[in-house]
Amino acid sequence: MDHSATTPVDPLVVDAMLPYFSEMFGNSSSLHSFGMEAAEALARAREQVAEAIGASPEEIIFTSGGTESDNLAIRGVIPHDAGKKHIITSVIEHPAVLNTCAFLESMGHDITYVPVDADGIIDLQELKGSIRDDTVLISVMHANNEVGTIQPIEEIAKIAKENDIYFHTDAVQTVGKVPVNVDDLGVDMLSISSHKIHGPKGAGALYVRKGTVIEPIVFGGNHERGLRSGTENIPGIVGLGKAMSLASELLGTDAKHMQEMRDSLISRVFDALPDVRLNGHPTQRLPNNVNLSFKYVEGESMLMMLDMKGIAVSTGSACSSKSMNASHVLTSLKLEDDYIHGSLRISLGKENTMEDVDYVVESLKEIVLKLREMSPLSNS
Amino acid sequence: MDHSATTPVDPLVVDAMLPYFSEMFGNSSSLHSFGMEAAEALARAREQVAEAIGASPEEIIFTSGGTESDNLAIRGVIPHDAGKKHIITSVIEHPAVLNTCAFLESMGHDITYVPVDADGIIDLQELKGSIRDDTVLISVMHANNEVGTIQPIEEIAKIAKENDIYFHTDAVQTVGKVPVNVDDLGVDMLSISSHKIHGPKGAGALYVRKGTVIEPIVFGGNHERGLRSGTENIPGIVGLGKAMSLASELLGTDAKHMQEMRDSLISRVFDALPDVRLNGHPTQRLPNNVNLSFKYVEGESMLMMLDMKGIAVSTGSACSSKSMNASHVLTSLKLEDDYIHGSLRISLGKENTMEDVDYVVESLKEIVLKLREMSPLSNS
Amino acid sequence: MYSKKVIEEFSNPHNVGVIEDADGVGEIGSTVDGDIINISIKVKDDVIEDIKFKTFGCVVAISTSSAVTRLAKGKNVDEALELANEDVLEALGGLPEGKDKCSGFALDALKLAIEDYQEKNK
Amino acid sequence: MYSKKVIEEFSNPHNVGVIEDADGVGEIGSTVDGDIINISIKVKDDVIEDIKFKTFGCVVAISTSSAVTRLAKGKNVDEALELANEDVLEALGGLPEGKDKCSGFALDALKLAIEDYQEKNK
Ligand SMILES: Cc1ncc(COP(=O)(O)O)c(C=O)c1O
Ligand SMILES: Cc1ncc(COP(=O)(O)O)c(C=O)c1O
Repeated sequence: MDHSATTPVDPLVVDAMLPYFSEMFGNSSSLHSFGMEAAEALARAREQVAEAIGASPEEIIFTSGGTESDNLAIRGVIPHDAGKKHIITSVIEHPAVLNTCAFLESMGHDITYVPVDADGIIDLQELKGSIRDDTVLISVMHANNEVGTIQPIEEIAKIAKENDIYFHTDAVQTVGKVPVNVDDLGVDMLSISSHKIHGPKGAGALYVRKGTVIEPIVFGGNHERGLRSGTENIPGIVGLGKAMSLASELLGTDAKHMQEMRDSLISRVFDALPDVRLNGHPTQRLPNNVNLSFKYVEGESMLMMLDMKGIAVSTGSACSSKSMNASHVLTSLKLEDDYIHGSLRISLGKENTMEDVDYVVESLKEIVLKLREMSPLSNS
Repeated sequence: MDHSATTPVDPLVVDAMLPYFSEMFGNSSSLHSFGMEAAEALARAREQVAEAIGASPEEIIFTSGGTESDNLAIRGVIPHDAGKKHIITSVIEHPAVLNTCAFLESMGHDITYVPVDADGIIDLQELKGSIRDDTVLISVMHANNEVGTIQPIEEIAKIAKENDIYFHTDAVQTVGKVPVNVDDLGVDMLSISSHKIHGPKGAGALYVRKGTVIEPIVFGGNHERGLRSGTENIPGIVGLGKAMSLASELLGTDAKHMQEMRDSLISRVFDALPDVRLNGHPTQRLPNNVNLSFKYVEGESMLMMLDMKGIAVSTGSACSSKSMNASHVLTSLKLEDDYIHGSLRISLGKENTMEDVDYVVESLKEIVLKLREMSPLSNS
Repeated sequence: MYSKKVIEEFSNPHNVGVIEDADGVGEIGSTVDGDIINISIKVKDDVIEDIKFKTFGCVVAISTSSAVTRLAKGKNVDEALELANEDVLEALGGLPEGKDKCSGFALDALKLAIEDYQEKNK
Repeated sequence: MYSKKVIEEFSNPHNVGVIEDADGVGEIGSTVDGDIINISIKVKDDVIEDIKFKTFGCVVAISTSSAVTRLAKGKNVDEALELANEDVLEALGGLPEGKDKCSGFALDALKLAIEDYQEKNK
């Protein structure tokens, strides 16, 4: 129930990877036939990834994961030697985007962080208004990893295009859950992470539209057309390719199944407990994302009790040494104090069932009641 | 016979990795128990890597491979906002180091490339002489990947220490082949690549001595103490840990076995064929490296014919569109024109046998004679 | 991450509740800060005869609250005032790094409750 | 990477050697550049009756040398002079990107050999 954090690798994916650890262990840069098997595997994976998002194979750059893809996209379009440049992003991006922007800020670039509304949708007027002559890039995530809100990417793409600005989207959470087609979305760059879609950790990809010129951030033997040096993680990339194929093949059925579970889970929790709110957009949300806040109780405590029942979830609440911190996403949604520390993200996977949903609802009910009994804030 | 390019993953390593694809697929940043299994696996691998090189676990940063480790080491010690800085390296480094230095040069840093002698040993006088007040880093590889020459790292470390300069070594080729102990070597940073030591591709590590402050080059969720963001490649890292353990456990026997094969191969080729030279240092060389140049014949042709006999090797000769290019390493050794285009690197692995050596010698003899018969340069 | 004792204390907390006719009450924290801990005590002859807590907060807040009430119960108020962070840490088998400061909150609430009692009985 | 035809031509090259009493000889390249191709021809009534090559060079250098001698053998010298890069590429089922220029070297050596013959017989 924490599939937005990571997913188990699909057995079919593991099977696809295994030969590349042993019999076909070659280095794709080698001239000999062992190397050519690796080069062919790489080419096939590139086709699989490209096909799944409606791109051409030459537009796919393999990386070590979603974080590196985001770094490469954002820092790649910034000519390092050029003058001051301006980037627009949103306040609810993943740290891979936010901290890359913060780094660029420390190097003298300007960053505008566009706010979102109470449902987590980016403010398009503010976005438009923040465009400057020296804006090089807009980076707005396709769907948020915490509250699941899906952004109007097509509209942002239109704005970017009209103003001749590169547009990057972090699609780490949407691939395999909603249709992701680079032309329909109209993006110039798009980040993918393998381990979020039943592929292996340590692999990712960045789509870079033909004509979009980027600079590498890792230097060496000029792999990936010079854009990402380092001996390619062949088994990992083969796994990513297979996972992308499976994800796009099963997208219709998987998404429908997850959405049914999602909607049932939400409505049944609301039936079972008072003082609950749904964070994120009611309909423009990932089919597998449930993000709820429970009044009077705190996130980590709920998480721990669910864990003891074998249910893995995550929370936007972190108790650091001095005080409790809500995640930057929940803070951006301007949740009331009463709700902000009691959030839980339940992210469903294709392998979950309605029985799992039953068990989660029952467990949640028991746990929240138990914690509310302990809470000085509730009257129970 | 191309083990310096990459190695098959040891079956014991694959076995160690497999559970982390499925049952224990957690994200080490998650608070719940699935995540804790991952966190524990990460801690164990960190200990294994640390132990193998005589370091503490906190001094190990996991990366996506040797290339990224080199990038992180070199760019990490350069404060990006500071004034002009000077780095010393050698002319025979791996492209991961050379191209990172070239990038820094383009950003306004000064790089000195110290030459090597005919055997590939760095010129220590030149190195000393090139030190400036604003020198921040010396980066010299432990052993060269093409000609196998092992550098006097301890002496370079002493020079670096006396001058208060950070010292990084790329030990990608030496781990598992010669003893690598960070204190004996006296280095501040040391790069490791998993796939060169029967571990999986897509994993590597950088040792960073306590007290050596570096900046990250990939930004995000602050994994690896903020020095390398991105969800950790748990199976890959587990594999690297296991491979490091096995490598240091078996170092004595494996190195002896490889060295016997190496010496036998070299002397038998010299017996079988005239006009051959050994590239690299005769004794200060990797136990598994054989780099030979054959007069009158060209590298790629030999490579192709060996490949047809099932023998994978590599060559320092590349035939590009207009002319033939010898590798930067062979060029730095100042090989005569007669020999520079006819080089072959045969890199042995622990799983090779003396029968393999017999077969290589026989095949080489046949192939070289055949190609010499075709060559306008030889009289045969 | 958390010791077995923390998990045990958290799962089966002791002395949950509010003493209606308490002799002293201490409350600390706010929904803005996060943790809120309320401790109420019943005192007889300067001995803490009963003690209860209600806590809104994380695993550490809840388990330290429970541990503090256990440690204080039956103690003379002056002894109870001398309870230190180390006593709580020991009772819980330690806390993860970066979280040991939280443990102070429950002790603070206990002290406020005792002071409230002492104030009322001056 | 290389087509089957290239590999086949490379493994079993045709017309390797030097014609001792050649009517024309062409040599191109040097050890500095890399590839060296030597082509010698025996001509009768302006027809290339025999042709041999010796090549120091990469897979492309050797396989194009062999292909060029095959294509030229039995041809009239004027016809042979008209052999183009495309003919060689076709005979070899294409060459990998970035290597198609190499194929010109063998043709150049052939042309030098024919010119040498024509010069001598002017
Ligand atoms: C939206 C989003 N972007 C980027 C990432 C980072 O990807 P990775 O874990 O592959 O580094 C994640 C997951 O952590 C994510 O959810
Ligand atoms: C000496 C040396 N350094 C660095 C590297 C790069 O390591 P990786 O292949 O893991 O990126 C290699 C291998 O390619 C190497 O031989």
